[in-house]
Amino acid sequence: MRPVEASTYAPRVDSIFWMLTAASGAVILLVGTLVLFFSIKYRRGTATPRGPVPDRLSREVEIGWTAATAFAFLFFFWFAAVAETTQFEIPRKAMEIHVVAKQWMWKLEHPNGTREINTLHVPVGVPVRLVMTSQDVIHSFFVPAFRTKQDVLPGRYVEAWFEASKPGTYHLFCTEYCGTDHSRMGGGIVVQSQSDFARWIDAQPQGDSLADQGAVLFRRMGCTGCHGGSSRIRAPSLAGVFGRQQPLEGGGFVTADESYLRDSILLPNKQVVAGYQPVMPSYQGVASEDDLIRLIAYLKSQKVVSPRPEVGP
Amino acid sequence: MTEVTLQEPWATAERQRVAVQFGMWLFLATETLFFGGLFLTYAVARFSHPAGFVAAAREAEAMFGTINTVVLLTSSLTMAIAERAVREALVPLARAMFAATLMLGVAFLVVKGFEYRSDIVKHLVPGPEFTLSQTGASQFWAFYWTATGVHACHMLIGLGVVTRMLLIPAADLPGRSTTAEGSALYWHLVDLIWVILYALIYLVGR
Amino acid sequence: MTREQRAQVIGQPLRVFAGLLALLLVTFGYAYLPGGPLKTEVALAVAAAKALLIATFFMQLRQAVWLVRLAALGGLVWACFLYIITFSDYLTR
Amino acid sequence: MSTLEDTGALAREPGRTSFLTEGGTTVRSWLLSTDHKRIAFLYAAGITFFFFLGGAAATLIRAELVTPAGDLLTADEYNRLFTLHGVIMVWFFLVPSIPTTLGNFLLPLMIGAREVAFPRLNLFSWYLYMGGGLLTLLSLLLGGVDTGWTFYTPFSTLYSNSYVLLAAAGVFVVGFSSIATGINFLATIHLLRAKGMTWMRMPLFAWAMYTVSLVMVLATPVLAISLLLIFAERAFGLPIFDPRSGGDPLLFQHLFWFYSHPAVYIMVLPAFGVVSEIIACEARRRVFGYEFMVYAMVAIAVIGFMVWGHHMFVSGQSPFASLVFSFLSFVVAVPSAIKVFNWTGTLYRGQIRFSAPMLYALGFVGLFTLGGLTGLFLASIPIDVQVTDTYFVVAHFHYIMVGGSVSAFFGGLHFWWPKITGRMYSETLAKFAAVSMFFGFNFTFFPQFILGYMGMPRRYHEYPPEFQAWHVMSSTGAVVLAFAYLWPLFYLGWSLVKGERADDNPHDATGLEWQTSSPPPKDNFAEPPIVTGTPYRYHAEGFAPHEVRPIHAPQDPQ
Repeated sequence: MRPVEASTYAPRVDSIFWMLTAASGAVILLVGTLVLFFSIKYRRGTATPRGPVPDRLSREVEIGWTAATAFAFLFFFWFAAVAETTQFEIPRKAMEIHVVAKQWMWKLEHPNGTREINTLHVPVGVPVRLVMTSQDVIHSFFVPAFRTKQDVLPGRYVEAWFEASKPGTYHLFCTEYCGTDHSRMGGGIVVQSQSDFARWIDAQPQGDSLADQGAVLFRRMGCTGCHGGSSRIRAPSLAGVFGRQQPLEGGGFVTADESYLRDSILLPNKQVVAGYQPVMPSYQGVASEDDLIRLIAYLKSQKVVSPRPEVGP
Repeated sequence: MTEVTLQEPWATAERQRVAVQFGMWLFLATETLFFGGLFLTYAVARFSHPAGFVAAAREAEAMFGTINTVVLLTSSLTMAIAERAVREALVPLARAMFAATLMLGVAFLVVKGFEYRSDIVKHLVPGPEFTLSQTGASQFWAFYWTATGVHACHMLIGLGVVTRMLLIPAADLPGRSTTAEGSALYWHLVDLIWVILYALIYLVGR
Repeated sequence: MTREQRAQVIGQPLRVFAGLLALLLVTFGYAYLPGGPLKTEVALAVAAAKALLIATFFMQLRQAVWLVRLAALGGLVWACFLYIITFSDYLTR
Repeated sequence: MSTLEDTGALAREPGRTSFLTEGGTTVRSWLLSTDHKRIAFLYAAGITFFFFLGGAAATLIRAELVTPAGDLLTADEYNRLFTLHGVIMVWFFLVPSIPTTLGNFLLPLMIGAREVAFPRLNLFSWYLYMGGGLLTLLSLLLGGVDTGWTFYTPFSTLYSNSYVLLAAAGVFVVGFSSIATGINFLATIHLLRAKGMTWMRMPLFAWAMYTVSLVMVLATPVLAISLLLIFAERAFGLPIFDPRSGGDPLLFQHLFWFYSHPAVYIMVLPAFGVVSEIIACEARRRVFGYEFMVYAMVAIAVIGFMVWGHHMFVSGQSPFASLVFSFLSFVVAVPSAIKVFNWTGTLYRGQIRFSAPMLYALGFVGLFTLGGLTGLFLASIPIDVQVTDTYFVVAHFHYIMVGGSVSAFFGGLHFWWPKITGRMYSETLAKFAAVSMFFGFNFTFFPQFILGYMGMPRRYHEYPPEFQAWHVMSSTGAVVLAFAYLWPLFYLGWSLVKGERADDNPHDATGLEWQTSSPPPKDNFAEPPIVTGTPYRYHAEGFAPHEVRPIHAPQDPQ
């Protein structure tokens, strides 16, 4: 009856679930037996003595259970919400999978360029970071066995992570209503041992990696025109830009993560780097989601050639 | 104080007046939350894309906005005088002021129409041939058309309310001071919303 | 029309109207003052002042019973719930 | 100081005319009547129609889900069906049900008033309700809307090709009916209470109407603006939420849930009032901790506005905001728990009679407790990540809305039936209906908790085979539940025609509404009653209500 615990995070969620179930069972038992007991003992016509309930007693009982309930719920809040934030802390060295959701299918891409539709092969015991976006409406990536769920929003990267702990195939559902085939938009997560996974990934057709495809796009889309080696137009150098603190025009800093790089390509003058003019054209509608993944993979790889130091403004 | 005509459940004019004020102000609280939700889209859009948003705001025609603000403030004056005149049973003054308020309301819509025409000519309607390309620009103009459109609808309802006051026969007008007070409260709200809209749309990024 | 009727029916609204026009001039002028700091905050503050003037005098909140003032305040307080908690999301994203 | 017996005698007139005949008996006189009792009847007709329309959609959904494959309906039909079930049940049955029928009829009676504050506004609110209903029915007949009752963007604005605008217009209009009722009740309670009825002498049903009106008035406008923004984006192409031009779909969710969470308190607060009245009367006890019950309802109404983000834990909201909403959601659960303990406390040392309304009320206490506790599960972020948008959430809100509000509505309908219609219904048939509803309900919705934790997503037209066993159990339960809802139609309808005449106070209750004749005359009271003490002057010793000790002299109200 219980869903299988197939990720390192699942047992922790289940422990909170069973603790809350036990507490709720206790409260239901308490209220149920009290109602039943009073109903039998004080049903109309029985001779049991019944005086008025003295006001002082009812006030103390009232304050007593108000405080008890408030304290219990605050404890639940601490135990269930504050103590369990692993879902938000994404491990540094995680295997990165790019997920693109579109009306009624999931496209999943491994760093080495292998593409999968509606299924994802992952090795056991390796934390996997999902960088997800949607091409149309809001979807939601839900794997019951891993206890992870994250809505996938259009126009933005959202992240989730899991670390599979048991080999097997587990359901993948879309849990945010997205139209006609919302219920057919599922799939499977195939968790393999490390060796099986290595054998599987090698057997895949050897396209070049995301980063290499990104390099091709970087030239074809004219990025080298400004950000390349011989550009005369002043544009920030993109060598090793990923993860760097970028000073912004009009003050403030932003860490150049995937979301910032994506925004800078689609909405270039949203957060302009300090000392530069908002002259970059928007690639909205030119670069598709797949192109963006490859461009960003290229920018994250160390193969970006840095332009010669620019002459003054 | 002339004898106010009493509606069904009310025994005294004073209770009825408090009831109408209370009911009207509850309705104005719903309007505050209604426009509050609308201004939230302004706040979030401006927070997300400050540069593009403010640049787009410069395209709004401040002249039209200022003229309309003066027109509406005057209409609030004439409405206030009309409502006080009804309570003092000065019927000719009250009817003149209601008529003035009606004229000023229509004037506001006319000026608004000219402003809309010039905005459309300048292709400031978010859509295929929207001229501004900065991110956040289409957000500002989406807010502009929605907010001023909704405000114009409230203005039309206001014109209906003032017309209703004018249609009351002169002899019965003094007895309807609570109705006049309710209508005035609604009209002042429409002006109050415009005062805030004026600051949000026309005074940004000058 | 007696003298105190004239003062009450026309005089008081005219004074409030003058105040409103003055505030309009201030906010319009300040907006076009080149380089003035805190442009938006001042514009909003003056708009709030005009709104307060209209509400207390034209909408007669000054002499309304407490019940009516509470109704007027209720809308603003609930709108603050909406703004403060929604921005607790946007500010920490 | 007049004791209860005298005022009862004063109210009864010779010749037993009542509001059913006094205001004229033509259809026109009913459709244009501003008598709050007649408007309650008009609303009751609308409510019943929409309840069975939404119920029919529910039975079709349950029939479809018996088999894993989607074979009864196509995907599109199923999507439009669950959207119809959601929109009709939320806005056309649950939100209006108790306030506009029992509330409209009983509130003036309970506080000793002759009429609501704004009678014409009351009638206008009924026409707004029917107008909104017609618009939504029109969108249904033309082809239905497939966005879910939540209208999430960008699906509802950019990608759905169904009658979204018509349905949104229908809900927009019915929202104003809800606002009008709220304003009417607030003015009535503030300004038309009888002499001597101070705030702390008001019956808890009247307090429920006060707090529900507060929430209706202050929440519904934000629903109106979010639907209007959908209208602006879908009809005029203004990109407010469109992510391609920098808009944020989460902003719509914030605006929508700012209304929709207080809306669930709009649905359950009247049920609190009804259950408090029934339990106090049938157990012949003063309500345990009257002040705490009042403070609990006011606290729910206010804090209910700050917790909406627990619907958005996985939507991409910031972790900090999720923690803030999670904390506030645990805080708002405390008053509900207090109320459950107080209902249980009211049974202590009582003379409990298990009439049909009492069975509904005790059923409410049980089901609402289970529903409320599962709310705690959903307030804790890690559990919510697993169970949101699954059948666990579906079971949670059905436990509170169907197990709670609907059984309280049926309980109130039975409890005040003699007062409203002047007829008695058959007690045994009613008890049978109450018991079959309780078991049918649990049989339908408890399996959905298990389905939910196993990961069965909601709004699914096809599902993996391993969930089928629980779905079959839930669907058979739905058959029992459907029977339990249809059954009262017969014996209550029968009682209208053949039921024996009810006297003025069949339950020996002590509320002001029981001091006038049943059905009450057009002006409610021959001569406005004077209230001299707390509303629940019951005592377990004897059956008939009598004073235990003299209550202090009547004061001027406020």
